[in-house]
Amino acid sequence: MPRTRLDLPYHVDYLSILGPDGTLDTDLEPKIDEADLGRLYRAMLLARRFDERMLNLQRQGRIGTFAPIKGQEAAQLGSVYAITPADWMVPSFRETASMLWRGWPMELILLFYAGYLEGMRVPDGVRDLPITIPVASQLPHAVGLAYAARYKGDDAVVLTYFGDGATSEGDFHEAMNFAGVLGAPVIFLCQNNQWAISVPRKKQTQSRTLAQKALAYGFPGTQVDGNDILAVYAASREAVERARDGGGPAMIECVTYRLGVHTTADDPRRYRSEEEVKEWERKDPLTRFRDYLQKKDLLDAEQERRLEEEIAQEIADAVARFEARQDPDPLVMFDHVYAERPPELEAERQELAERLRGTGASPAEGEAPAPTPMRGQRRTSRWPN
Amino acid sequence: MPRTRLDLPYHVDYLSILGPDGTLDTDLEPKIDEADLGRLYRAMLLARRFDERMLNLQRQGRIGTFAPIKGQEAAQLGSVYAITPADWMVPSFRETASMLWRGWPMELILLFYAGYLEGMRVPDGVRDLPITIPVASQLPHAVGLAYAARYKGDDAVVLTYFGDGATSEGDFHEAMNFAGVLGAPVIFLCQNNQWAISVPRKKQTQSRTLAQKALAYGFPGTQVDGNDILAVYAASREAVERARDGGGPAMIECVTYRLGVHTTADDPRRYRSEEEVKEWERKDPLTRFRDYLQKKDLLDAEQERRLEEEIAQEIADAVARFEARQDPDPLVMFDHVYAERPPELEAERQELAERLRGTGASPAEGEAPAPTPMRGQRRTSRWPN
Amino acid sequence: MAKLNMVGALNLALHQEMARDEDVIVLGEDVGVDGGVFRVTDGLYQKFGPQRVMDSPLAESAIVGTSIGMAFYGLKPVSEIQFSGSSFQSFPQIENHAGRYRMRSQGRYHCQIVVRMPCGGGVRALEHHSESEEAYYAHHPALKVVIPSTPRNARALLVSAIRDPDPVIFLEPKALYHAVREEVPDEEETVPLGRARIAREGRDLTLIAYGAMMRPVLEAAEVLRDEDGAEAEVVDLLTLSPLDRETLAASVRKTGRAVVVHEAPRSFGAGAEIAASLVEQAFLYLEAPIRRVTAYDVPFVGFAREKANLPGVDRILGAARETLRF
Amino acid sequence: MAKLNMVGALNLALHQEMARDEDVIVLGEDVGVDGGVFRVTDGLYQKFGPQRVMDSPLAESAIVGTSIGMAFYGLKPVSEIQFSGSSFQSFPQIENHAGRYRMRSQGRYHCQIVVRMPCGGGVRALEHHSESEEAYYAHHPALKVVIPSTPRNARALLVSAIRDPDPVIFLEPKALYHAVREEVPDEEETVPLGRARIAREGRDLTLIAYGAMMRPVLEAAEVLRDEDGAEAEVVDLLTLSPLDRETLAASVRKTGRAVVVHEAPRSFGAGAEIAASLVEQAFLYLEAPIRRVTAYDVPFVGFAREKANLPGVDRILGAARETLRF
Ligand SMILES: Cc1ncc(C[n+]2csc(CCOP(=O)(O)OP(=O)(O)O)c2C)c(N)n1
Ligand SMILES: Cc1ncc(C[n+]2csc(CCOP(=O)(O)OP(=O)(O)O)c2C)c(N)n1
Ligand SMILES: [Mg+2]
Ligand SMILES: [Mg+2]
Repeated sequence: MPRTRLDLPYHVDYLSILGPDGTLDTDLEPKIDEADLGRLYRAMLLARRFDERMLNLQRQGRIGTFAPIKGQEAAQLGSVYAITPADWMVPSFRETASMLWRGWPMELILLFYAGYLEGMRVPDGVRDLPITIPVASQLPHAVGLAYAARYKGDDAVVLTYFGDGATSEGDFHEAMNFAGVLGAPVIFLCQNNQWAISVPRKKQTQSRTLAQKALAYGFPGTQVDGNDILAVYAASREAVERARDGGGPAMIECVTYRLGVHTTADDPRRYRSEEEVKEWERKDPLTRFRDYLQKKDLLDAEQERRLEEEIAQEIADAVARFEARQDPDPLVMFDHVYAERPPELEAERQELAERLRGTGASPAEGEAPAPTPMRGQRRTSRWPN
Repeated sequence: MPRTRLDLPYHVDYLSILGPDGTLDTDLEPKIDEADLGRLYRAMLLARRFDERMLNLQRQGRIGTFAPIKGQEAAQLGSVYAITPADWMVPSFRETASMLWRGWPMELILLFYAGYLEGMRVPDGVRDLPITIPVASQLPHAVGLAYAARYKGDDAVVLTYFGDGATSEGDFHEAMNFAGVLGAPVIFLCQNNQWAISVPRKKQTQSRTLAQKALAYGFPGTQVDGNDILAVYAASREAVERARDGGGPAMIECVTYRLGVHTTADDPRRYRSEEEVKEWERKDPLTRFRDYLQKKDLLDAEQERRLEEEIAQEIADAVARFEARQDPDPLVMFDHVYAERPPELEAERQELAERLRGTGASPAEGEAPAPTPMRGQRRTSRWPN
Repeated sequence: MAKLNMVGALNLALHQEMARDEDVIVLGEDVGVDGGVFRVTDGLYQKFGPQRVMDSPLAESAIVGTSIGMAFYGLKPVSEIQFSGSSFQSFPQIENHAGRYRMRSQGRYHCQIVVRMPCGGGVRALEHHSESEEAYYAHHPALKVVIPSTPRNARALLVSAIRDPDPVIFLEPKALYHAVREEVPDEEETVPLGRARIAREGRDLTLIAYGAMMRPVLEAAEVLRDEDGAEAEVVDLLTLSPLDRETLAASVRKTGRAVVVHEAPRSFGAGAEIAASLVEQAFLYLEAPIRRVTAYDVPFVGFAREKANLPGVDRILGAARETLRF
Repeated sequence: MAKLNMVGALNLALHQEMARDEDVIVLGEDVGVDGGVFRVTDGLYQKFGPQRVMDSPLAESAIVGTSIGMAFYGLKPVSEIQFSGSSFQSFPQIENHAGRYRMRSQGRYHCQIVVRMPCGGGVRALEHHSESEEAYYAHHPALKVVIPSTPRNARALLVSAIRDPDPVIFLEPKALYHAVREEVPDEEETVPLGRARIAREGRDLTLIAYGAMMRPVLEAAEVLRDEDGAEAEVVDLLTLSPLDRETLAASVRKTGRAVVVHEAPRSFGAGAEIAASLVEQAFLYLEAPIRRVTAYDVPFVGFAREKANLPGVDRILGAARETLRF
């Protein structure tokens, strides 16, 4: 066998069901009941409107930097819809739509972006991890959770998100490889939104697809039209079922687009053209799904109007709750450092508490209260005088 | 295009030319002139004997821990033979055969393993990096060198080595991806010797081959019989030529076997069977190449005997030079920290120098000489008495 | 009760904790079939099986990163980094996550993980196999950094670390692995983390150290008594962070003089914090400057020259005498 | 001569050094087309092209790792880590290689690289975007750690760092990026690395700081003069490692009192080394304990509470007055 082509066990498929032009592949169309189709559309719209509201709050200085999701609603909701509340969701920093679906109150998210760690207190009962900012570093956590679920005899699967840029990080590689070796039930959901800040997908890696990277770890990778919620869901459900049945991990690359800024600190005009954005606006996942529902007679203009009203009210209420919940008491910073505060930290807390009370003439700053020195108690001949 | 199989640009080939049973694929047999065949055999034998001698020196306590290469001579020499002295070689810690080929004096290698950093002073004119111990961490250096070569208009390529275990590290991934994106002329030469200490190849990754990992980075990966020096050379030459012509990086997986211990601190009987080792001893690259040369009438018993004698003498001379070169003067430890020694380090050096001279009643240990205190110069009322 | 070396004592701790609590699992490179390159996990694989004792791929970031994920589910992973010299590969996971998750999630999740790693020199090792990295870990808030000095306290500290709800970096001075044997009781023993121990009482001078440096320090203390008639108090930190400032300050308030000893390079090392803390808490009692006896500020020297670089009895004595005579 | 903010000053340094020496190249995430997320590399891509200004994939270890390889070939890469909070991803490359290669190769290779990274708080940033990591880098021998405090010294220090044959970790206090404008001469300026500067002379007390903390410290010094009639000497370290112990000791030998200020958490931070060094070198001159004004030992607080955590004029004043009154 001098020179032979090896047969690799997996291939890379591309999946699209509801085309950008509205054509539908009815063979592949997943069966989703009407109520759920309505819930999904509502979730998409809520995510879009909440994103807009956040941008607005950020511009007013009422919250800080955040990462908008406009354009990626289908990738997020199509995938998160495929897991159950008993499953786990491990986000990066751009999954507001998925988080809302999982039950995060909007005010928590706002609180977080307003600089309050309280915002990342995952709601009880929600099996999510908080936002992770270091790119790709959440992926091993997803693998650990998945392994632990199996170890505990629990059939939960773990859905974890990351971007196209994240695939270049060492942690992506190490996590994917661990998942393959452990057969851990993880769905690696890549939102390839074409850009990692200013770096285009093409400069991120030479591989033709991101999905094919899964082959390096011995499990399947599928590329889907990420603006097609039906395709995202179909691929995700398949991966979830496979993982739940002991088939191990899978990777899904959602080909999508970030229609807005990378974060509110970014100016995309510096690195991409208006035309490119326009091009992708025509593939907007929200309008595409709306058309689908309209064709199915599940949505009309009046319903749409009422939905918008409801959502506007919901968001307004959340913003009000958010404003009411901002309590800048800094002493909480000492609360979740360790399970039990060590003496030094307790001293630091007291120091700050005293400073806040304004008592005491300038307490020892940032220092444990010094024990009263017993002057002259010990002396040494080396001290002259 | 609802669900389509994507056509990936690269495939994974397996290459074998000189089979373990001596069968030869004459179509693929690379043209190597007789002198070079002789040099290669000599290098293999030298590497084998030097390895044995080192093991022996280690058991006698004359050098410390090192990583033997027995069984991997073909993988190393077949690849290093494909580059020129103007190219670069970036080793891990198990490439003694390649280092000897490149011109490292044996005494330097011994000196290094005897705990003297002088041993890693790369000989002038040799374009190698020293041994790297943190697994896979040398790979980005290879990419940087390769990029710099192109930047400088130099057509050098870079050959870098690593093991099967190294493919799990984040640095492997990041370096491969950078190389792909930069089109850097690097040959990633994986010596898959089936074991990463006690962890078998199968537990290291789920991917069927290691070579296929290259597909994730958009460049070719080839698997070769790593105990077949002709196949290793053929694949390496192809990759080197491609890289030199601007074709970018390539990965080669040499399927080989570590016949000895992982390092001299390892006991392989704890994790692998005698039968497995026996099985691979039958595929010994040295005997396979010897048979090939004998069949070609390029080697006979008498020549072999003379070669063994010569090599024994060469090694004995090197060991003698090594013994003579051990100068434990510790002051050299301050010599290559910075280009210029900062004051603190200079003070530390002087402190040690004085300690060595045994002068001065116990100098301030590990401390910069304190300036003579001017006692009583300043006083404060807070000091009683 | 058996006479065990430190490897045996740590192994006992792991065996007992794994038997006691099935949420305790072990993972790392070569920890399973091989029993760890230093044999600390010997026999665990055979006893508890591959689900609980995992030979992981060669990837330190994922070893710690997956441990963190497991901890969120209620497991208590004890991972091994084969040498502390490869622990920086997992530093982002430790710094960005293990030491922040309780805070980030406001108490919803925490990382009950132990990351074990052999550290320090004295074993004729190659580069990256004999370094001392404790200061890097100690500077990060919300971690605990533990370093035993004898078989018995190693066992008790490891048990306490495994049960501690916070992430513990457990440094094992490899020079001590086989150095001595000590009676280690079969029955469970724990030691509260965060407390230093007075290894020797004295009134003239405080010698402060931890890990492998305890041996030359205690030896130096004997010499000081015999040759100088000076009684050194010796503090063995056991936990480097959070630092037991109270015990340190109390000792130095008594003796007025202190020498800190560690294997890591001096500048910005753990000795600096100890000295700074003593100045803050015992300034008026100090009768001499606090001296540090440490490795020099060089990255690595090769084992042929290691002895000249690491503190030994002589250097400790020199500094102690200077301090006594100041 | 133009009035530049720190971003402009750093940008000027890069433009001039790249024009002067074609071995200087720039790489990192978003440093090219976008000009860096803070615009420090603005215009370089347009001027010097993609071969010299490389938008790299998102991988910090490879950014530093390839820089190291380039340096072996004679290039002088200036890499950018987008935020120091992601710099630990490259820590193994920095610790295992950049800071060791001269030693490992016994002088055959060295790493003439600069790793730039914005650091510190004060900009309403998310987690991992406002931390201060200097102590981790300062503890490793053979690195240089530099941190400017004004546009003009930022420019001169960056030029010196690029020309320095050793690896330099160049920390840029992002709170200062746009804080002030200063005249920066067009002509080349350098500043020797390893030297602190006396930012203000005084005889009653030494205030020691660096980077963004220079501003509240200098403000506190003014208040001390106006309200307390005390003249504080202010030392701006500029280079944290190797530390300019001589300048520090000389100042404290004169004033007898010292307060160290930094943004990083206190324990095992840079302030500890400064205090320990002063005790070693100026013990007999010390009239009060050395105080440290720092962030608390907490991993991260969120920007809504950052002000309470970071040292401000009030806290510095408090510590200074306690020290003066001691
Ligand atoms: C380890 C690390 N490096 C750099 C950054 C800065 N950063 C934040 S998001 C981002 C780009 C991420 O791109 P991608 O993975 O495609 O996700 P996207 O933002 O497009 O959703 C970068 C470079 C970071 N947060 N963490
Ligand atoms: C980053 C890192 N992790 C762990 C180690 C310890 N270690 C040294 S060699 C080795 C196994 C390497 O296996 P492989 O890559 O297959 O190379 P081989 O030893 O088989 O040549 C390990 C785990 C190390 N040196 N560096
Ligand atoms: Mg992206
Ligand atoms: Mg191997």
